[in-house]
Amino acid sequence: MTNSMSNTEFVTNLVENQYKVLKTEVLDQYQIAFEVKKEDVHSILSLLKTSGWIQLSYLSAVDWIKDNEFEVVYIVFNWDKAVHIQIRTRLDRESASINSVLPIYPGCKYYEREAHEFFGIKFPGNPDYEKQLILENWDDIPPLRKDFDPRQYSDKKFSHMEYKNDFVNKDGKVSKQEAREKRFSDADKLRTGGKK
Amino acid sequence: MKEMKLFLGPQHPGMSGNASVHMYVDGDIIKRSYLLPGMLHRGFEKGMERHLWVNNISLIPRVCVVEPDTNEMAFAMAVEMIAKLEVPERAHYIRMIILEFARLSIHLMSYGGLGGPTGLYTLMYHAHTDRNTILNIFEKITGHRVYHQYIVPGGVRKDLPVGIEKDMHSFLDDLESRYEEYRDLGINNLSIQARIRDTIMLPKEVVWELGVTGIGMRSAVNKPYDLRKVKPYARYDQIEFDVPVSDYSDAYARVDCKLQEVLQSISIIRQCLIKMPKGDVRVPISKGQAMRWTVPKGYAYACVESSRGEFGYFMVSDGGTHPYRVGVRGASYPQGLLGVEKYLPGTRLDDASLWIDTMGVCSPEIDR
Amino acid sequence: MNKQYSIFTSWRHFKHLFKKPKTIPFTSIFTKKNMNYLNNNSIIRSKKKVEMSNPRTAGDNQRGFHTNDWEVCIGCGTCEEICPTEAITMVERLDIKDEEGKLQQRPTIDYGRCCFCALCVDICTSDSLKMSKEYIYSHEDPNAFELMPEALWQGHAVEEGWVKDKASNLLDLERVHMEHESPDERKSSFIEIVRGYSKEYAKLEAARCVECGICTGSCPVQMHIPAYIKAIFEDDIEGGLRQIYETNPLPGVCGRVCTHNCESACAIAVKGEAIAIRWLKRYIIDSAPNDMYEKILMEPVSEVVDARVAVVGSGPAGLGAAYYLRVMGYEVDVYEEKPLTGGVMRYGIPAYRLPDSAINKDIDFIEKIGVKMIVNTRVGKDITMDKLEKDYDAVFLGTGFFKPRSLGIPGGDHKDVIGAMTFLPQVRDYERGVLKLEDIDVAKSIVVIGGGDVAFDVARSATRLQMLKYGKSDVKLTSLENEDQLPSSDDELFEGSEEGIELFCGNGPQEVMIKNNKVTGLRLWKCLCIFNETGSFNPEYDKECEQIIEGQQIYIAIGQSPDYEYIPESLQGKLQFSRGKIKAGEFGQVEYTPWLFVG
Amino acid sequence: MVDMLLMILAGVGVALFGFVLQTSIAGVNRKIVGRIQKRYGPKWYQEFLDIFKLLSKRSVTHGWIFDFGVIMALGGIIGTAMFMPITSSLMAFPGYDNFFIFVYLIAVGMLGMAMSASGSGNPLASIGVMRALTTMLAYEVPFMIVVLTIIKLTGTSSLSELGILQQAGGDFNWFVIALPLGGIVAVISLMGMLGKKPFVTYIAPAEIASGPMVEYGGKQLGMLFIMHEITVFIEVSLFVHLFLGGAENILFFIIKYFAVYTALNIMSSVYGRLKIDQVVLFFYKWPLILAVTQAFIAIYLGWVI
Amino acid sequence: MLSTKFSPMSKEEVDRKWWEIGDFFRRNSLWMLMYCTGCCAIELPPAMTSAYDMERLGMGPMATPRQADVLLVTGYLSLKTLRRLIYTYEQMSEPKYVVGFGSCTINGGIYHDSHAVINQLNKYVPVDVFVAGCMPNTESVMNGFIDLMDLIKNKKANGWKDYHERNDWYKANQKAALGEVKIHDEFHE
Repeated sequence: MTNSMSNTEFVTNLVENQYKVLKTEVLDQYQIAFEVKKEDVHSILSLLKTSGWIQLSYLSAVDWIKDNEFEVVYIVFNWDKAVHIQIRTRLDRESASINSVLPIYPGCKYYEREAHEFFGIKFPGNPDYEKQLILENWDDIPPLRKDFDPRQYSDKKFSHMEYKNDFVNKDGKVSKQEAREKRFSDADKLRTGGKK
Repeated sequence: MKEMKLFLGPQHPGMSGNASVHMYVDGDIIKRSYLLPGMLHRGFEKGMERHLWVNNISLIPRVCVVEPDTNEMAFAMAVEMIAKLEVPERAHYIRMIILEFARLSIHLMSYGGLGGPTGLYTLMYHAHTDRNTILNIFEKITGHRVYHQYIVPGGVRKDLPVGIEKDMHSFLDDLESRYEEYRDLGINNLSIQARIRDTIMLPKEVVWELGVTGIGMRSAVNKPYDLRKVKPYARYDQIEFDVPVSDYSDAYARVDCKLQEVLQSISIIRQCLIKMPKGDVRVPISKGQAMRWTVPKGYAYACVESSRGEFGYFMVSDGGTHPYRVGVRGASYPQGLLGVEKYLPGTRLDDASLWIDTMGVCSPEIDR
Repeated sequence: MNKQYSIFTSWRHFKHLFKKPKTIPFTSIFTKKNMNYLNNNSIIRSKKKVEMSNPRTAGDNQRGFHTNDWEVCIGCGTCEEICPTEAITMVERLDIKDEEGKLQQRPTIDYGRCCFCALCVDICTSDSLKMSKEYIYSHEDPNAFELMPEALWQGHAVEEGWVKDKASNLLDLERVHMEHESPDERKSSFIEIVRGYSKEYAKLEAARCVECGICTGSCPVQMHIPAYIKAIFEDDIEGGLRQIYETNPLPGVCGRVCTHNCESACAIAVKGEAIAIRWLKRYIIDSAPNDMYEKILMEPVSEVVDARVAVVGSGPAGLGAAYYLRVMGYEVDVYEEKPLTGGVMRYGIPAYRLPDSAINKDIDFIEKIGVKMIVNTRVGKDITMDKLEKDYDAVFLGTGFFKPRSLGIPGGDHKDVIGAMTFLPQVRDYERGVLKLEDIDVAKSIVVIGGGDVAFDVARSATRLQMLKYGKSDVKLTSLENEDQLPSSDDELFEGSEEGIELFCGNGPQEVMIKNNKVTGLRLWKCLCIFNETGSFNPEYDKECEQIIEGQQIYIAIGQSPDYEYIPESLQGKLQFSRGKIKAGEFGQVEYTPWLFVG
Repeated sequence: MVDMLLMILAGVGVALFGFVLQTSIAGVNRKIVGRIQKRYGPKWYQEFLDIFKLLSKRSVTHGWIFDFGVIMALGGIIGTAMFMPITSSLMAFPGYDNFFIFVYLIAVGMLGMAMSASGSGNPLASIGVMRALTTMLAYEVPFMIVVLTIIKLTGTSSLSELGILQQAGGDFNWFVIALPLGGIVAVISLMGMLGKKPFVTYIAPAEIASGPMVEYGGKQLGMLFIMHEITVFIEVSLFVHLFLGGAENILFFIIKYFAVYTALNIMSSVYGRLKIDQVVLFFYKWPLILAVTQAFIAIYLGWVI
Repeated sequence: MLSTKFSPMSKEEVDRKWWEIGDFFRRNSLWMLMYCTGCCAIELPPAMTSAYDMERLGMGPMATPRQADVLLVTGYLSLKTLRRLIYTYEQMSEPKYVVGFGSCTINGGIYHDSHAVINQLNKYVPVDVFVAGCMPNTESVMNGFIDLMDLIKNKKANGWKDYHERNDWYKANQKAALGEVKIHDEFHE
């Protein structure tokens, strides 16, 4: 716990000496992130586990829809050295699949199920990963993908309250508010040369 | 006898929270079991992506209902980590006070909750009455009894109100003076000991395998693995406190650690009140009005020690006005899902709700 | 550890049998109505009336139900914007008085959505929205949960709960610092004072805007202010430029010298410093590259209408008209008597506020879209009105006010009593190098009469000339209005005094002191009030309080009147004038002369 | 014939008295327990409100066994209560107040309830019934040994006679004092009988959602509540008559009854619930040893205080 | 004497009288079923325990739906919960009442645009009283209960009758949101 800066250096040396790391980010004295290739993930994780990073704190994914990629993130922790390590790797969005880390970290079982449920990433090697965990009778694309719009889904399926109260007082005049809002939206359209 | 299917929850007095434990029992012995989460799924991680940075402070406390402050703290820390914000010194101390009060409140609640599965309702009544006092103190500080929305990225929302120290001290003194009474009613009581001794074990070897943290881990491995010590956040490095540990991981050890932590929390709050400097309590995330606050690009994983273990927020920002991705590591995720599946079988039917209670399984943070 | 446990440990709690319970009495839980219900509910009807029953008073920071003071609220709708649950809707209330800087709308809150986060309170621009300590409300009808917060909650006054304070404030009340030339430096030259925002600073300043749109209503040309500020924030210069050009063809000029009424209407200005709207506009113009301009400007001119329009005068009005007519497809010719187009922009406003480069940029682009500029041509002298009528389908008069109003006091017709519009063009000409310093007759000490922007222009220009000529300045400014009522903008006042202009505000000039046919000073009387009860101009003076200020020259900047000499008499007979302006219909069309339009 | 009718009427009167007494005392006890929990507790007549409320509700049936079992349980218990002497001389069926009648008749009610609960088809109910029967087996054995010791010592098994015998010995010549170990066993067993913590494994809301009652609602639940109250009346009265010297008059009976019930309630309010295996183990350990010791001491050594 | 004074009450009147008597008992002994559907449940323990001592009103928690009179829907309802809530509601014995807690049950609250949470509770089960707040303080909860009692007294708490009368409407709404009310998993085959 003392001499924390050397801990991150230790990790950096440990990983970078053996594997090709695409990017290393030292976030602070307790955290370090590596971007690695998909093939290296498992060996790096087992290396880390044998070096004391025995706890899988978190596993999830990020949807980089513009790059058409998913980024899977593994966060492991070592209680003696007090460094959280993020291992990040990118997967192709269309056929996202990465082998389960169940043999290395048994605790990943439900995280992987959840990641599959919410992103649609496949985890071969995890026996139940295709079972629904949180959702029930889900009938749309995995909800944490960026192209899923929960509002649309909500509007489609669940009605909203429409209040019957009448607070508006217009005195039969032309609504200035509407005019204002129209101008606002018109102006917004101008941005892209909406005049055409 | 044939195996029988039984539910524990979602609507069940022994279930703390809206989740369901499905069990196959043979007589009274649980043969197989698993947790059915998702009853409280609200799409938080999606919702956070769709809210502004500032709006998120109204969303995050709701991730875990009983302990909103750790959520706020972890979120705030993650944002501060990406945006490289320097939080004012006073805010650090106020945050610690709030966090420790939250710890007190949830420990009282879960200790009182011990009264539910064991039928010792008097304990529940007493503990909740004291918790109510904490809630009132919270209300005075933050404006709401439960959803405080007080710890925000960059500090806290308001300074402590005048004269609140008196309320705090009187409550802490009162609680400390009745600490032995509490022990006598609860875990020193033989009828309770019969329920929690030597049962619902979580052996040392499997703690790592599951990823269980917090009291569940410390009561097994006998080492002070507390994030407040291991990687101090706020100003925990300037406060003296002990981390209660144990090497025998039965339910008794967990409850015992919890109660000892109550004393530690009391002492931490007292130290904070003494050490707290004067000054500002908040810096904005960035310039401009709140709806146009931006956070630079970056990744961060920030975690705090909640009453159930490591509570973490994984955050990705793309430099915009909204978070790009926020992931929540619920502190009770491992013991709630994998723990119930792997280590509840073999115990008795009666122990299921005690497992849920002493492990502190909080279903909203599992479902999110 | 010594573990003490037995069957009997818990027996110590039997003591609570003889202690007072911790329960809160009904009368501090229930409201009076509910307490009455409880009282009538027991089997034995109790006749006792409930006297007092109040739920526990919440803490000072309680985030209870909202209250909103309608008098203070400006209807900006910021609360609606920030609400994380979309619970707040602004509702139009035309029964509220229509005031400058306020919108006729007030928030309603849907308590079926509200999450009591108090963000709306923290961001309220006028501090009118507050949260009370009331937290009890239940109803069987879900419709009853949409409420319109007023100063009273459910018809009675309540205590304030959560209110905004310095720490919880979510607005940015301080302007991003704009770099100015230092007073000493700028005093002795005509370089532009305001340096303009860098990209980074402009974004920060734009981030302060809450997009309420109150400013739009106060802008003479109704620019899409919030929209282009948002564009700056999102780093979309092109979009912002488009939004600006939709309403304003001379943004480069306006970005420097418009009267920025918007900034006084700004919602942020209620509690803090207004957004620097004008400078942000200027930022867009300055940072947009030329090719972007062309692209945007050429877009709208699509079809050509076979009609020609003559525009008389190339001031802001004339150029504006020319631009829009051209955009509509007309062929436009602009007539200008002076050698350079721009009118008041070119000849009135001093260069430290509006450098030529900015004017050129604007006018060049107007020319680029096909507007023809015909300079050095005075209508009425070089070309007749009749000819214009014959050659063009329509004529637009956009001539400005260049003729000084006379002072009307003894000595006011002395040659050293100079009108602003005589002086200022000289200054501009000097800046352009047309005139030499020696050609301009600036005395060593000067008195300026007037409190408007023009007066300051005069005074500050004179300061600069004095500095250049004599190395020191001595300019005094006197006006009827008091210092805090001066019609000029605040920065003028601030910067003017920074540059060493002495102010004699609240005084009315009575006599120009002349000695040996030379102006020596001005006699002032204290001005008591400027307008009489009916509101017309009729100043009253306190004769006792007399003051004489010295000066060798007196500049008059108390307003200008138009010069309609160019209009032939035949036509003048048909026109009607009111307060110096030609009377016209709704769209600027002059009665009886359908081909003639005025600005 | 008329005698018989009158006796039955009187018997029903006793049952009704028992119901009203027990329900009121239960209400008062809720307030007392509330005090230990630092609160005031409900109105003293809350139990009545609850029961009448339940009777006023509509209910769902799960087949005829379910319904019939409830009626059988209630009928059986009312039948049992009819034989209960109130004081040593006041009873509906003089001479029929033999201890074994109660032991036998009370089983009818229990059986009805067990039948009905199993008829509901809910697994929790069957677990609850199973646990109830197991608990019964556990507490009955030591209790029976103590009672048999008394019967052996006195030579009678009639409750009223036992009461009179105790009263004849002078003030406080009660079996609870005379046979102290047996008294302790009887108190512990009574706690088991009444379903007080720590022996209340078969209700256990947190584990098996109130066990046998899980499927009851409305009228059936109301009847079960009435049955429960009368059962408690029978069990506490048994204790009063067997161990507390019966009662010379109604006032004494009510006082003794109240004291016993309240003491048990207060005690149980600071205990948690044991597991079913622990309950059985407990009863077969300490109370059984104590009861046997007591029997040995009292019968073979003749040491009676 | 009796025969002259006693004018036989019509059947409706007798029914009404009985109902009123029943109502008295019902409103003074409301047994709650806490279905902790959401956050608002966290303010119930203080209400039930010593600080506020709800038992004074005759209210208490009950273990199973069959025994309970009033269903407390404490906050937002995810779809998964709603399925089970409908099960639960239909199991309760009549007359039964529903109290909706907090913003979420009225119009979706903070989760109004979530993909997993319904917005209006009263489209799926009839609700008698809504309590405002997010979450409602204990005092609001207690006052809400009194409001419910008042409604029962005035015979306005008729949600359960409505559920019979407009059963088709409720069922249609449930179907629209849930697709299928029936639960499919290992335990409900």
